[in-house]
Amino acid sequence: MDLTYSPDQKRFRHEVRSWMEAHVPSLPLPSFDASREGFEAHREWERTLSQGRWGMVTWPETYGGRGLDLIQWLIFEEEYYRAGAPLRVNQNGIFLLGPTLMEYGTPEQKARFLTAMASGDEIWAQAWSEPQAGSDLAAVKSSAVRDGDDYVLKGHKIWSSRAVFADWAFGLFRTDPASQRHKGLSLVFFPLDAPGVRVQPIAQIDGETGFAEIFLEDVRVPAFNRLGGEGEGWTICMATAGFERGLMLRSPARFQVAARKLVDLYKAHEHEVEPSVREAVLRSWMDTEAYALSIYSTASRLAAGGHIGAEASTNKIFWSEMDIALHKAALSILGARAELLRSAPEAGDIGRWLDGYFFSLAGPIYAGSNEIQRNIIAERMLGLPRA
Amino acid sequence: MDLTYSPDQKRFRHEVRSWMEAHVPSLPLPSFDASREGFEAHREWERTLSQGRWGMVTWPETYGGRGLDLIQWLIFEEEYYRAGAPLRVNQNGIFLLGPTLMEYGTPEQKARFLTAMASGDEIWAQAWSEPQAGSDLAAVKSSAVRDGDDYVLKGHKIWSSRAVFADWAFGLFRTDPASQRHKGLSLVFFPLDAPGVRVQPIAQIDGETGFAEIFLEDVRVPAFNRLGGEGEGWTICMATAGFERGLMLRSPARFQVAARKLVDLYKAHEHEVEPSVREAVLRSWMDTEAYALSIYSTASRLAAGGHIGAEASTNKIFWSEMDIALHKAALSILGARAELLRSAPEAGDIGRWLDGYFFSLAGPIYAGSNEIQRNIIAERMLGLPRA
Amino acid sequence: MAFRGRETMDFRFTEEQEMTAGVVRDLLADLCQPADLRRLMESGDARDANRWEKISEMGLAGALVGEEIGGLGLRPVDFVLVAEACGYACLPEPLVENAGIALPLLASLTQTGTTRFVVERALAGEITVALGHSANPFIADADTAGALLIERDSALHLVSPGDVHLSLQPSIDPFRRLFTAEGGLSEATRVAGNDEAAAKLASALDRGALFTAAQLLGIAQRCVDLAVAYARERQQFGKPIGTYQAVKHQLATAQVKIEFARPVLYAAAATIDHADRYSRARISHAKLVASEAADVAARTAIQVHGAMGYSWEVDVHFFLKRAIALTNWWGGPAFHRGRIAERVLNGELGPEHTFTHAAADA
Amino acid sequence: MAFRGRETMDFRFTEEQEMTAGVVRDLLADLCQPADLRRLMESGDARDANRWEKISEMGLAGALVGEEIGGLGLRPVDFVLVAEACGYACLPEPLVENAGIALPLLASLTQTGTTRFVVERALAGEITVALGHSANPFIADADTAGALLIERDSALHLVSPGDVHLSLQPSIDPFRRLFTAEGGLSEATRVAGNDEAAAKLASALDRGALFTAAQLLGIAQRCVDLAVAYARERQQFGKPIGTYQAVKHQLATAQVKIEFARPVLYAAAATIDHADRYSRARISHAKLVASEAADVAARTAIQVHGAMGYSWEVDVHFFLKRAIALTNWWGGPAFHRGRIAERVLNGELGPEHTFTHAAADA
Repeated sequence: MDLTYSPDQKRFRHEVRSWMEAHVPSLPLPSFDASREGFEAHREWERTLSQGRWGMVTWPETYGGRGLDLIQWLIFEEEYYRAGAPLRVNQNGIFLLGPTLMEYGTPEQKARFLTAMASGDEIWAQAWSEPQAGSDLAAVKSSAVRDGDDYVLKGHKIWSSRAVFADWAFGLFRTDPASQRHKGLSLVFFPLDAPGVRVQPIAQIDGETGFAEIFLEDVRVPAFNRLGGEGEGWTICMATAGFERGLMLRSPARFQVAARKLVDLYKAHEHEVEPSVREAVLRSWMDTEAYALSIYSTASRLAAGGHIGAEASTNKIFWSEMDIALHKAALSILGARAELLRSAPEAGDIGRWLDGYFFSLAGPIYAGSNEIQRNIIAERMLGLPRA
Repeated sequence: MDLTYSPDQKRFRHEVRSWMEAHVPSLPLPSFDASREGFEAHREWERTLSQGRWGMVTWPETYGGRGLDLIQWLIFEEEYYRAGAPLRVNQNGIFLLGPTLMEYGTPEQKARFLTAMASGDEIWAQAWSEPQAGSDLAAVKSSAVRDGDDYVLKGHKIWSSRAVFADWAFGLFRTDPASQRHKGLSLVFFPLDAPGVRVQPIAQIDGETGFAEIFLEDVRVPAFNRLGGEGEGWTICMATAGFERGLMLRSPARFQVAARKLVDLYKAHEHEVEPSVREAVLRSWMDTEAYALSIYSTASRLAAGGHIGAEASTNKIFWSEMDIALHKAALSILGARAELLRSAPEAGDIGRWLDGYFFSLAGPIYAGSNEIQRNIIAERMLGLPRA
Repeated sequence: MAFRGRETMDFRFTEEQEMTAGVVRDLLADLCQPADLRRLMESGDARDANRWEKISEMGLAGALVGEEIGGLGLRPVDFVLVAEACGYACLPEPLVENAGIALPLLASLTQTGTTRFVVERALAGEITVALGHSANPFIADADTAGALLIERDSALHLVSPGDVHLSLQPSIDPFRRLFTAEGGLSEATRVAGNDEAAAKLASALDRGALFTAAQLLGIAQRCVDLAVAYARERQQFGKPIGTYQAVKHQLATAQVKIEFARPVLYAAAATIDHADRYSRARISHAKLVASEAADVAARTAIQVHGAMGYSWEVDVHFFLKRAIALTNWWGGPAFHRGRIAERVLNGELGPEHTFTHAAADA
Repeated sequence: MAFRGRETMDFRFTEEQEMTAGVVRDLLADLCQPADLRRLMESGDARDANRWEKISEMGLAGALVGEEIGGLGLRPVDFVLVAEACGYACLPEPLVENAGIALPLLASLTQTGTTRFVVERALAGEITVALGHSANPFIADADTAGALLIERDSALHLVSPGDVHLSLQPSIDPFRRLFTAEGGLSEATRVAGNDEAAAKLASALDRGALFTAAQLLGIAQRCVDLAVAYARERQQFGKPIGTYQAVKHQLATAQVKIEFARPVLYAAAATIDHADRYSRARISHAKLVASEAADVAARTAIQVHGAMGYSWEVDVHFFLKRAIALTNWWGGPAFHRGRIAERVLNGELGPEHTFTHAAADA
């Protein structure tokens, strides 16, 4: 147990910091979910990152990465969020699909997809859910029927993040029409501009889009677009879900920056608020620190050859509940101004707290609802019997 | 909606107040669960109450009551707790069994049991649970086999409150040996000193007894001791549970007195504690008031011919959680003294808060666990489907 | 013609009270469903003209205005169920703010020619009155009001919206039309000086908090009802999600919050006229717990709806937003907790004081 | 011979650290089960002589005492897992208080003949040293100690228990032997003046809070483990109660609390020597969340055990009582939240400062 950065790690931090200071756009980019313009501005930022070889620092150099370890990844993330750099429009690609491709892809697939992903040339959407398959992913009905060297895709996906403007999507399809539940599923990629694909934006509670429904009618893709063996989709998908919940998708730095902003907001209004708000603010800081320390701990273990297990589920529960509490604390400080849109003349320093609050409410739902996660913890971590 | 007491109600309050001031023992009685002496002191108090016709004011005058309505009962309870009168050692009899007897008993049974109950001559224990039947009451195995005009009881009861020193107990017995679950059960009374009855005290977390196990080996009781028809025990028992959870067992006055004491404790230590403790104290006051108002509301409805339904379950959840929170608030004020026994020289004003806390922890468990109550609310009140 | 109670401790509403609320409930069930809200939002209009006309025709504008000046002379307890129904429906139009709060305030002032004229038009349903009270940083529905009653330096002014400069302060709730007002006030617009205004402004604040609590309770119940309806239909892992204990228990927990906010709200309505520390604490208690019930119920409803709760396509978001807004309207949690602290730390405590008030002889 | 880390950011314990804790865990699993606790309680003895002898033979008394005066020279991070194991076992004997807190404090003072004599006997396991620190209103295990080290007016005194008047202050935890001490202190008993004592008392407080947090975390995990074992066996409605979502989710919630208290505790142990606002806030954070985890886990265990949790017959009550006691030992929530506030409101914030400390050049 040694919680001191090595000289190399310190040097690396300074390298990231200098680069970020030189390259992070001085003004925030427009939302990548609200307009094509915002989306393309973010793609441009992905390209800038890629040119500095910062697209995905843990990937091998062959695919545009730097082959760094998880501690370095954490340092990178800390500096990334510290600098206020843009959200990653390609997070479905680089954080979700990327690691899975790295593990299950053929050399040809890796060469074809990873490089374009790291460079920002291809932005990915995920297409997990279906109208009747939310937390119950094994209920997917969309099909991929083999026809020579191709698959023909049919079905209806929903809650696809980034699908409105992205280039590619990945999702589960039933390749064995007679199969039930999690058997007979395969993981297949498809271009969102392929003939037969129709993307329908879903208006969200905060008025932005971001999620979409995808209707697939006889969409033809080469069998090359299948990741892993036919019928192995469920296994691969579970591995992806592990990455998603576990480590990459919600890096602690993001929450630590939010906690710092919350403390600033509190200090500015300390004398107008109830004393209990102070406790909520301290709690949010404590929780973001605990989350960061926990991820450092996991990263140390993984670096030494460990595997991520049910802690992916404890992480999911912890950050999603912390995120809601943090935003509720901010709203309680804003008081009567909490309901204002940022365009209101009296908005003052309300920031994006209300947007963030709405976004946080989705936390306990997506990427496997917290109810599912508690089942997983109870059954796999504590060893309680299945119903 | 009129929340003003009528002149008659005010007169009644003053009558109770005067009587209590004249009769409530000036020193607290010793615990009725810790010793025979304490138990008998409480029986004496029941007799004193009975002599003033205050044993159970809602009962008909024939059985020692006053035939009063529920609002008057609430006023009586308020003055009872305001005066710091002793806890009711016969609560299993007067609050649980009494109302059920009134509804399901034959005239002979009422004459035999109610009068002796109201007078304090017979103190009752309940004998609901069995080792394998806790919240799942329908799993009782104890049997009552008919033999001529008698039943012969066999079995093992547990968590029988007051059974260590009480005179009588009531419980569910399987009168049809071939029956399953809640069919074939009957509600039967038995004297705790009958041949074949063995009572074994259970030591509690706070060091007192109060609960006991009861072992029954060929205990012979007359069929007269069966309340309601053979096999109707479950129905009758559910009615009793309704009374228990609903209204009588936890009268709001008890909690309101606790909240008043909590506020006093807080005022005495206001400058030593965290600001958030103030919120917890205010919360406890609010909750006890809400509980009182809710019971007044129910009492008004019942007085007008309504019936108690799933609100028995909402009450149970609310008061049990409120009771824990109230005692936790008190312990947080006591700080490092919270762990002391009252006999400690440094105990100061620690009162009975720690005992009360341990007792409160049983609240979400007995009289139907809060998990069961939430199922009932979801299914019967909200109409969600059974599993 | 206030609906009279039964002259003894009785926690039930009278038949008249239930009936009035029932009529409003039925009307809103007909005309104020989520589909209607969506239609109004898309139209960009401030009000649904047809719905507002139907509501006005009920004659509720003068519900809390004295009979001597043409109102119905009802008491707040007669109106609280109406406010609850407005919350349940997420009503966009200002029935509560106008009839429940602003108009009775204006009508309670010493009448002048101007005030009488405005009150008469408002009672006739021709205009609404919007109130700028120091408890709120904004004036709701100022642009559609026929008159603005504005507190400034503890006095009250009555002006036409055209005579002040209004700035729209857009809310996340698409139906809340909030404004700040500048200029236009003078000696000539003053309709009540500090002495007269103080008690009446305090009384308006009490009504505001009470009826806002009522709306929040309605919102809370609606969220549970929406979630229950969804949980009975939506299948996951081969059965309705409402069969899972996790879903059941979350909804039961929300319902328990509602059940124990409701009697506090009704008691607050029944005792508001005492205008003392006891009645004020009861109102504040109602506001706090109704806010909390709405918060828990709305978030539970979002969670039960799964991803769907996050979208415009389900109806919960209307109620979530209204709950966020009303939590701080007519006093936020800090303000109301302060009033409760005043009562708890300085007032009489104990079971015999549940219905104590300053004028009580109990 | 402090167990050295890997000279780079690494959150894992070393093999030596794990091994030491493993030995203690195994010993306690053998000798400190609930049945052993019951036996000790019935005997009325202060300590289980056999168990205490076995623990003493491990030579841990001098774990945190410098090698130059006969100790092992370990750091707190080398001992934190041992303290956690003591909590998991609900150990009655004062291993943590003696070896983890009091003895290293005494050994850190400028040595005199008296102090050297006491330290030597304590290192040999012949006596324990009990500490009267101003953070605690009582002295634990004063009656069985060979020497008392007492803070009075910011100075430190060393006395024999026989030379002061001890009053037993009975705790709900049958194994906590708390005392107040009067008299017996004089110029002659003083072993450190204010100047020397201040930093060392502060350091003792940090160790006290850290190792108490560790014990609380052990208690929390034990409560979950006991409840899980019970829930797998106990049948209700025809199946183990552990199959019900309500039981699963309560236990999962408790486990999540534990999982996110643990890294805070370990980080606090690893950085305690910085003795600055950052390390102190980390220790306080650990103490707070470990207390909360123990509280939630103990109450959940009681609830899962149903009525049984309320009785002496199940084992949870030992852990519930210890949790209540330790929550306020070495600083209660208010004290520790104050230290966190100091760091949050005055220190550096943000993701780059997770491992910041006053002496860091990062």
